[in-house]
Amino acid sequence: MSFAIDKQGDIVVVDVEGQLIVGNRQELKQKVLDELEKGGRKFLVDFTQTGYIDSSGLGVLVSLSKKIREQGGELRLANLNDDLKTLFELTKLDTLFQIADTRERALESF
Amino acid sequence: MSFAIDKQGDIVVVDVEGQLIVGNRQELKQKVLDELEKGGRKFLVDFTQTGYIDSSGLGVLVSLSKKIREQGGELRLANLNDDLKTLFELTKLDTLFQIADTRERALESF
Amino acid sequence: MSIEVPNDVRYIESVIGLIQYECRLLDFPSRYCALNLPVALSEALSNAILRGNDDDPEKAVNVSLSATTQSIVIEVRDEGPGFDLEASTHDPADPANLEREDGRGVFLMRALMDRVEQFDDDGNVVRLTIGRP
Amino acid sequence: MSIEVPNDVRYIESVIGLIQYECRLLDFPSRYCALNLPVALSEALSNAILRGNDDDPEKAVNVSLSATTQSIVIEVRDEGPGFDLEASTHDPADPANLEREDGRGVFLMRALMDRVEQFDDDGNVVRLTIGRP
Ligand SMILES: Nc1ncnc2c1ncn2[C@@H]1O[C@H](COP(=O)(O)OP(=O)(O)O)[C@@H](O)[C@H]1O
Ligand SMILES: Nc1ncnc2c1ncn2[C@@H]1O[C@H](COP(=O)(O)OP(=O)(O)O)[C@@H](O)[C@H]1O
Repeated sequence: MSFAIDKQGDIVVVDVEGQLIVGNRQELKQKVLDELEKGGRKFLVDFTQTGYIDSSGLGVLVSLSKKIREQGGELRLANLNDDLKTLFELTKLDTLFQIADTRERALESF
Repeated sequence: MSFAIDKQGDIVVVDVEGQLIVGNRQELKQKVLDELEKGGRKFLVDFTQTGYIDSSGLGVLVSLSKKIREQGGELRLANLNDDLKTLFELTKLDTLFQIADTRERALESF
Repeated sequence: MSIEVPNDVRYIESVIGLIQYECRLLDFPSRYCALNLPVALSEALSNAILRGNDDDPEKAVNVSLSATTQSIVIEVRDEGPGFDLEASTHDPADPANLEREDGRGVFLMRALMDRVEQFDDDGNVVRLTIGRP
Repeated sequence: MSIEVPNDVRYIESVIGLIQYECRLLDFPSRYCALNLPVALSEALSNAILRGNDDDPEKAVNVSLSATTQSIVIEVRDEGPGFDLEASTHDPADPANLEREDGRGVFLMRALMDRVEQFDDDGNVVRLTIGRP
């Protein structure tokens, strides 16, 4: 499992490859905070290659989103499969995040 | 793990995806014997996407090779990584099989 | 099937891998094997490691799985004193909770399983049950 | 770490997955985690399931792993009577063996591990040891 960071213009795109869980969420947090530090303000997390996410994975997305908003930026999500969508719906986090069906649509939305 | 069968002209190419071990060797055996039954005589097993092979995996290659030779055909191997090469060397099976470094070279060798 | 692992969250993923494998062998719906069981088990395991066993590297966590044709039952045991399941369940729909980083674990476990039980048995045991639909 | 699985060869791959994970956590050489341990363990497990436990679905196999900074020790226990390790080791270089389908398991186990021991302890136990190079 790993997190690949890629820049599309001024948008920082993070691919979550594998699981986003208690054992690796700090790595995602650090990578995104580093980009925020470097001036990134538009963040897209792409879940195309993601397996499952647990509550600490969700928690890290919530806390990153808050930190990014505090700097005037935004964190958006894309490509949640049906299982992952269910997780966001159960926890009402679908109301907190802007979630796009495809990477293209997410990139255009900023 | 799975076995993908592909025809290159009159050569039957089998990709071993994942492990070749006691739990799945029968599946490989059956797939190859089906092709032999249908008239295939030139067989190439490609290990590019293979993890590890255990002694029953090696055993199935030996027995398939024998059955194919009995029908006047041949079974060749390609793309063993260093770890897998070690296995063939330890068991002297590198002397029994014709092993090519690349799929192209193996295909040309028939 | 039973597994005992050191008290380290880095083992969670591979324990879940084993349980997912079993779930597929038993031919349970793919959503159960890809979502319900892995997420619920990740919650139970991380709580066992970080809460019950207080992140103490000297402790261990035990997972056992038993299955019938009708259901899968998983027990996660830590060396802690146990806890109050009801009092530990927080409603994420409560606006006060929406932007919290933590506190969704027990809720998710209960939402994704048919039954979640907590009991003490020389330590804390959480039992997760999911039935074939 | 210890794992108990049903007596079914389909579990071998995921048990090995867990051990490979541990091998990488312990920062052993990648060849040990990709070749030596998985192959040796697959041999020990398939023999335990098919030979020691005679493919009996009512039986179980136990795997335990203990590690120091210097070595990994894995014990595989079945419910069988044990066997003679020396007498069961066949030399694949012997021309009479080259084209045999079976009989390479114990040889490979011993070639890939630093030490292989067999002992009886309420059943058969095979102990595999590999040291950090
Ligand atoms: N195995 C356990 N041992 C002790 N306490 C537990 C255990 N599992 C859960 N708890 C308690 O339940 C609370 C809620 O857990 P959870 O919903 O997973 O949220 P979080 O762990 O993020 O606080 C924990 O904070 C803890 O007090
Ligand atoms: N766990 C075990 N219990 C009983 N006998 C065993 C066990 N492991 C190995 N053996 C014996 O050792 C022999 C050689 O094993 P191996 O080299 O793996 O070859 P194979 O299993 O293909 O015959 C087996 O045929 C069996 O008689």
